[in-house]
Amino acid sequence: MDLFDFTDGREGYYGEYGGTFLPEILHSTIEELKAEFRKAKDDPTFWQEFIELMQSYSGRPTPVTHLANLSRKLGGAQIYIKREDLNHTGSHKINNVMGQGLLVKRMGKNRVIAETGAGQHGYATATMAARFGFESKIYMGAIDVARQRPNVFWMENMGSTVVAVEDGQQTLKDAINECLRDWVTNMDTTHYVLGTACGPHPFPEMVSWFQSIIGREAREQMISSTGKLPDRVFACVGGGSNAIGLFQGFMDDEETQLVGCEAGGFGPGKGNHAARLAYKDASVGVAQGMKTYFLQNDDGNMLHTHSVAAGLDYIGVNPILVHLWEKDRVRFEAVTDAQVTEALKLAMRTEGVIPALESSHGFAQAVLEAEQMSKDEIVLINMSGRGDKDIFTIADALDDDHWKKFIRQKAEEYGQ
Amino acid sequence: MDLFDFTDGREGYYGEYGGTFLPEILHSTIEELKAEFRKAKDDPTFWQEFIELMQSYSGRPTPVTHLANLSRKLGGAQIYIKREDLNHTGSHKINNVMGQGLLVKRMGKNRVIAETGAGQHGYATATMAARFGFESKIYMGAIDVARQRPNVFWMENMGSTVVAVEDGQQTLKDAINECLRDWVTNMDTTHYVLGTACGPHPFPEMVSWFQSIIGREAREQMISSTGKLPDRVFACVGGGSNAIGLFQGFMDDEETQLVGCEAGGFGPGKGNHAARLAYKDASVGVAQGMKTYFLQNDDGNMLHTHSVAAGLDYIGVNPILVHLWEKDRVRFEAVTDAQVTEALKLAMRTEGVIPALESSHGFAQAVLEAEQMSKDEIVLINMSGRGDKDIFTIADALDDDHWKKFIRQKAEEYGQ
Amino acid sequence: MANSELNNYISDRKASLPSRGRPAMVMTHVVCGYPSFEDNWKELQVMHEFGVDLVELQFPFSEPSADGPLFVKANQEAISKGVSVDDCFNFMKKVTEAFSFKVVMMGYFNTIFKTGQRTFLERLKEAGGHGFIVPDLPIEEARILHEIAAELELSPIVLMTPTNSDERLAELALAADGFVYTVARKGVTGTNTDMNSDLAEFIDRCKAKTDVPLAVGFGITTAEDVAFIGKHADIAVIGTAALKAWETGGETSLRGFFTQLLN
Amino acid sequence: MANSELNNYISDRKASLPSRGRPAMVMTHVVCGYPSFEDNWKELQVMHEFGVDLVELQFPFSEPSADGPLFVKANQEAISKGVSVDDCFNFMKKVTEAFSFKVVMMGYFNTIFKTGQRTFLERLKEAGGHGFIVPDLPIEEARILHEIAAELELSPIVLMTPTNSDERLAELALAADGFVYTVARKGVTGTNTDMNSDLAEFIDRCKAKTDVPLAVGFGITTAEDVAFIGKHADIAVIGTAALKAWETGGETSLRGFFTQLLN
Ligand SMILES: Cc1ncc(COP(=O)(O)O)c(C=O)c1O
Ligand SMILES: Cc1ncc(COP(=O)(O)O)c(C=O)c1O
Repeated sequence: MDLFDFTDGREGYYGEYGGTFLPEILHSTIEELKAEFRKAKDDPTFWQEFIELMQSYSGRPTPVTHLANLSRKLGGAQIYIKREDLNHTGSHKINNVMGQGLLVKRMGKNRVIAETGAGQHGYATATMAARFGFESKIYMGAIDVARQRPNVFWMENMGSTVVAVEDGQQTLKDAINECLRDWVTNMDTTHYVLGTACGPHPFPEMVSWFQSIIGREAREQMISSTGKLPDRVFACVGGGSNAIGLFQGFMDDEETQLVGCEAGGFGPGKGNHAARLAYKDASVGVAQGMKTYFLQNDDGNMLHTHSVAAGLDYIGVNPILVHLWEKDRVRFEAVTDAQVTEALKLAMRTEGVIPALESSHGFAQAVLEAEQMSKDEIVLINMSGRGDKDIFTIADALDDDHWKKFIRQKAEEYGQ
Repeated sequence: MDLFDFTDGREGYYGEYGGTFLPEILHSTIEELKAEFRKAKDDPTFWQEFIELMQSYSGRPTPVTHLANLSRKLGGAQIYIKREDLNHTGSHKINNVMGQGLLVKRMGKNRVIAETGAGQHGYATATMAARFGFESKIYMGAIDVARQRPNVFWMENMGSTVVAVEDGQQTLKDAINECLRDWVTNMDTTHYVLGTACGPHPFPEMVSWFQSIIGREAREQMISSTGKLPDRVFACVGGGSNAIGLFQGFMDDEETQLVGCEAGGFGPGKGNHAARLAYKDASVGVAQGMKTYFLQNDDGNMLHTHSVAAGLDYIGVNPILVHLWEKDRVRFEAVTDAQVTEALKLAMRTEGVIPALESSHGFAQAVLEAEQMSKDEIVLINMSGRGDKDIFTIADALDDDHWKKFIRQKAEEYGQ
Repeated sequence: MANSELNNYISDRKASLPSRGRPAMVMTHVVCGYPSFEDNWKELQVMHEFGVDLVELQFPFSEPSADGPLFVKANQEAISKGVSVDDCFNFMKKVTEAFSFKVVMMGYFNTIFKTGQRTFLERLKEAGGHGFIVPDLPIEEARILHEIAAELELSPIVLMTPTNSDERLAELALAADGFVYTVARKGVTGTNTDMNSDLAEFIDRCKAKTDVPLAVGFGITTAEDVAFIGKHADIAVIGTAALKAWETGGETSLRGFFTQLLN
Repeated sequence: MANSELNNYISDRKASLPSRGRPAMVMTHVVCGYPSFEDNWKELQVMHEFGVDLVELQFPFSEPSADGPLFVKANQEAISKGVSVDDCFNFMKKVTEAFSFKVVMMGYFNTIFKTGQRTFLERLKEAGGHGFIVPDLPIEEARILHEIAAELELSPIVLMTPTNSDERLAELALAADGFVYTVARKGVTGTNTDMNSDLAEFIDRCKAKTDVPLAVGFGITTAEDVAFIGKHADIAVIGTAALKAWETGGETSLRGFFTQLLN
C-alpha cells in the first residue's frame, strides 16, 4: 500500500484527513517546499545522502534488542525493542530534523524555526542547525520552558534562541501557533522544521518519509534476528511520527498488527488525557494546518490536555494514522500515567534500558498484551527515545525523595 | 606490537609498571579470573559473542563523524571524532562492563560490585547488572554521590544499591578501596567490575582488550572514510581505558601519533590537577593493586587532585600507557579546566555535539594542535562520552544563571 | 451567486467618498466579547459615528495563529470568559439590526467546520452578516464553503498577499466577491506597515487581476496611510490600532484615534 | 637469613606460656599517631603491663584498603594530623628501647616502596623493629623486599588465608619467617569471627605446611577466642577490639578489656 499515492484522491489527503490549511501568504512557500520535497523524494541520491548523514552523525542503523528477561518474566510473547534512543540527541526526532536540514540546504535557506513541547524536537533542531550552520529559533510554551530547562540549556548552548511563548496554555500547540507567526513573517529565509507528522501537507508525508528509516531498518532486522515478522508492533503516538515511521516498515505485512499507544493521562474524560482516538473525547476539526481528530469542545476551541509525557501531550494527531485507524489497519490504545511509570520501572530493572516517558507508553501497552500472547509470538516496541534526559520529569513521576533533597541542596549552594 | 605478550617479561607487567598487588585472600580469586579471562581471550567465539552483544544492546559499531565545520573554522587539520557517546548509557564504559558481564556469567558468579567517580562506570555497571540479572552494589565517594545525584538516581532505579563511601577524600580512590574491602569479603559470589584499565593484573589487560573494540572499529572507519590513517589520535586519560582502547587500533601505525590528554585542572602544582604524566607532580608508586605513576607525597600518601571532569580526577594511571609514554609511543599533554570548557562550547556551537567534560579534554588538545597542522592532515578524537548527563556539572562549569534559577524554582516547588 | 447587496453597498459607498470628504472606505475590526460585548457595542457606536463602512466581527478561537499579540490576547480572554459561537451570532444580529454599516464575520476555519459549514453560513446570513474572512482557509480547501456561500449570497472574502505570483492572484480573483482583502505585508496583524512603492506595486498587481474592490489591511494607523490606500485601493482596514486606542482610554481615545485618522 | 632473634624470642615466649598461665601468645596493634603518639604510648604501657608478646605498629597510609572502618579512620586521622614515616620510625625506636615486647611494622607497600625498599628496611632495623606485615604485597611481588630482609635479618611476615589452596600455602610457607599471620576469615579487620571447626581446619592446613608459629588475626575479642587459638595455634592478634576499648574510655577501658581477655 502506498500511503502517499494521491492519484485517486486529493494531494495531501489520507481519506478525509490531512490537507493544507495555511494563510495565503504561505502559499508560495509551501509550494516551493512541496516541489523541493518531491524532487528530493524522486532522487535516489538524496535518500542515499540522508542515510549516510544518519550513519555518520547519528549512529544509524539503530539496533533491535531482544528483551529476554522481560519476556521470560511476563511468560508470553518475545519482546523486541527498536533502539531509537541510541540516536544522537537521544530520540527518533533527529531523523526528521536532519532530513529537513538537507532540504533546507537544497532550498538555499539559512534560518530554521521549530516548535517544541518536551524539548526533544527543539534539542534535535538546535543540533541540526549547529551542524548545518543555520540560524535557529525555537519556540516553546512558557510552561514547558520552565519545566524542561535542561533541554533549553542545551539548545541555547548549541546557539539557538529559545523563545518562551506566553500565549494560550503556554504549551506545545501555542508554540506551533507562534512558529506559524514567525513563518508568515520570514518565509523567504526561513524554513519551519515541524517536529512531527502533523501540520499542513507536505509535512505529514515528509516527516513520515524521513521517519520511515525506522521501519525499513526494523523489518529487516526483525527478520534477520527472529526469522519472521513480528506479530504486533507498538509505538507511542504524540503527533505520530515515530509510530508512522515504524509502522511503514510493516504496512503491507497484513499479519502484523500495528498498535498506536496514546497518553491516557489520568484516564478518560475531557481534559484528563491526550488520547485522541483510543478514548471518545476527540472529534474531527481543522487547526494547525490540518484536518484531523482534535481534543476540542463543541465550538471548536481546543481542550486542555494532560500526560506525564510532555511529548505526547498534544491536541491533534497524525492524519495518516487516523485514516489507517478508520481502515482498521492501526489499532489505538491508551495507557494511563500510572501504567506508564510502572512500565518504565520494569524496563529499567529487568533490562537496564531507560525508555523516555513517551516511549514507555509503548512499553506499557506491549507488556499488557505480551503477557496474554504465546511464547512463540513476537512483539516489537519502538523505544523512540531515552529517558535519562528527562530526569526531572521522571524523578517527579517517581516522586524520588533523594532527588528532591539533592535539588534543595543545589539550590542552597546557588544561593539567591 | 603485542602489548600483552609477556613471554619476555613478567606477566602483567608493562616495562616496570603493572603487577598484582592484592591481599593474599584474593589470590585464588584473581587466579580464577586470569584463567577465565585467558580462556575467553583465546576463544574466538567469546569475542564474537561480545561483538554481537554490543551490536544488539549498545548500538555498536559507533560511527566516526567528520567535523567539517570545526576543521574549517580552525583552518588546519581535518578533525574526526569516534562516537563512543552514542553507546547505550552514553560512554565507552559500557564496552568494558558488558565484556566483564560475559566473564562473570562464565565464572558462574551472581553478584557484581563496582567503584564509580563520575558515575558513568557505575551507571554502566548497574545497567549491565540489570541486563544480566546480577545483584549489584556500587561504591561511590560521598562527595561524588552528592554531586552526581542524577547517575545515582538511575543506578538505584536499575536496581543497584549505591553506597556512599565516607572515608578519605570521599571520591573515586576511596570507592576503589571500599570495593576491595567488599571483594575480600565476598569473592566467592562476587566479581569486582573495575571501571578502567588500572588496578591489579589482569584488569589493565582485560579492560584494554574489551575497549580495543573502539580502536579496531576506528582504524577501519578512518581508512574507509578518508583513505588513510589519521596523523594524530587524541584521547582523554583518566584511568586510561578509552585512550588505550582507541590507541590499540593504531599501535603498529608508527606514523600515527598517539596523544593522551590529562586533566590540567587549575594548572601545574600539587593538588591543582590530575595530570600524572604531562605535569611533573607525580611519581612511581604502588597502590590500588598496581605499580604506576601516582600523585603522591614523599611518604607515599596520595595527594588531593582536581579536575572539572570527575571521570579524570584520579590519582593513578594505566600502567600500559606509562610504559608507552616512556617508550615515546604515546605523548602526554594536559589541558586546563578553562581550556576544556571553551572546547566544549566550541563543539556544541559548531557541530551540535556535546562531549562529556572528560572527552572535552581530548577536544581541547586536538583543537590546539589541529590549528597548527596542514589541511591535508587528519586528527581523530575519541568522544568517549556524551555530556548531556552531566548537566549539573556543565551548567556549573559554564556558570549558567538560567539554570540556577530553574533549580531554585524546583527546590521551592519541592518545599521542605 | 454573488452577494449583490454587499456589492451594491460597497459601490454606493465608494461613489459617495468625495461627498463624504474621505479618501477611502474604512473597515474596522472587533473581537466579539473582548473586552466585553458592552465594550464592543460602545466601540461600534463610535465607529458608526465616524461613518465606518464595514465591520469585521472576529469570532474568537483558541488557536489564532494568523493574529498578532494584541488580538491573540483578545481571542484568548474572550474564550476564557466563555464567549461562544452562539454569543457571537446573537451579537452580530443585534449589531446588524442597529447599525447601517455592513458586517462580515472574521475567524478561523475550525469554528465554521465544527459548527457545520452550512449551518454556520445559514446562521451568518440570519444574523445579518454579509461575508466571511477566514485567514487559514486557502481557496483549495474552501470549495464547499464557497459553494454554500454562493447559494446563500454571502461573500467569501479572499485574501491576496505580496508573496502571491500573478498566476496565483488570478486564481484567487476567480473566487473573490464583495471585496478582496489584500495583505499589505508579511507577518501577522499588529505592527505598522510602510506605505511605500512596493505596496503600491503589489496593489496594482491585484487590481490587474480583479475588478472586485480592494481592502488593504495590516498596520494602518494614520490619515496618511488612509490617503495612500485611497490613492491605490478602496478600503482601509483598521484593526489593532483601534483596539489599542480603546484599551488606552475607552471611548475618548477611540474618538481621538478616528478623529486623527479620518478628519 | 632468618631472623634468629625474633624466632628465639617467640619460641621462648611460647615455652613460658604455661608458667605465665596463658593459653596463647598475644600480639596487639597500634596505629602510629592515632589518636596521638602520647595515647599510643599509654596504650603500649597497658599492653606491656598485661605481658603482651608482640606489637604491630601500623604506619598510616592514605589508602588502607585491607583495613576495616575503625582502622581506616585511624589511618586517615593520623595522616591528616601530619604523621610521617619519620615520625613512625622515631616512635618505634622509643618503643623498642622502652619495652620488652618485640615490635613489627605493619603497613602498605607504597610506604615502603616510596621510601625505598632498602632504606625502609634499614631504618626499620635501626628502629629496633623485627619484621613487617604488608597486606597488599603478595609474595610474587615481594622478591626484592624479602631478599633485603633476609640480608638484614628481618622477618617478612607472610599471610595465609582460608581461600588459599594447599599448594599456595606451601608456596607461602617457603617465604615465612618469624611467624605466619593466618587470616581467620574473609573480609577486613574489625568484625568478629566465629571460632569454629572451619577455622580450626584452616589452621591445621597451615600447620601442615609450616613449622613457623601461627598468629591468628581478625576479630579476636574474648578469653574464649584466645583459648581457642591457644588450642590450635600460637599467637592471638588483638586489633580493633583494643582500639575500641581505648576509644571508649582510655586506659581504664583498655585495662578492663585485657583483664577479661587474659586473666
Ligand atoms: C522520545 C519521544 N517519543 C515520542 C514522541 C512523540 O512524538 P511522535 O508521536 O511524533 O513520535 C516524542 C515527542 O517529543 C518524544 O520525545
Ligand atoms: C566519558 C568518560 N570519558 C573518559 C573517562 C575516563 O576514564 P578512562 O580514562 O578510563 O577512559 C570517563 C570516566 O568516568 C568518562 O566517563
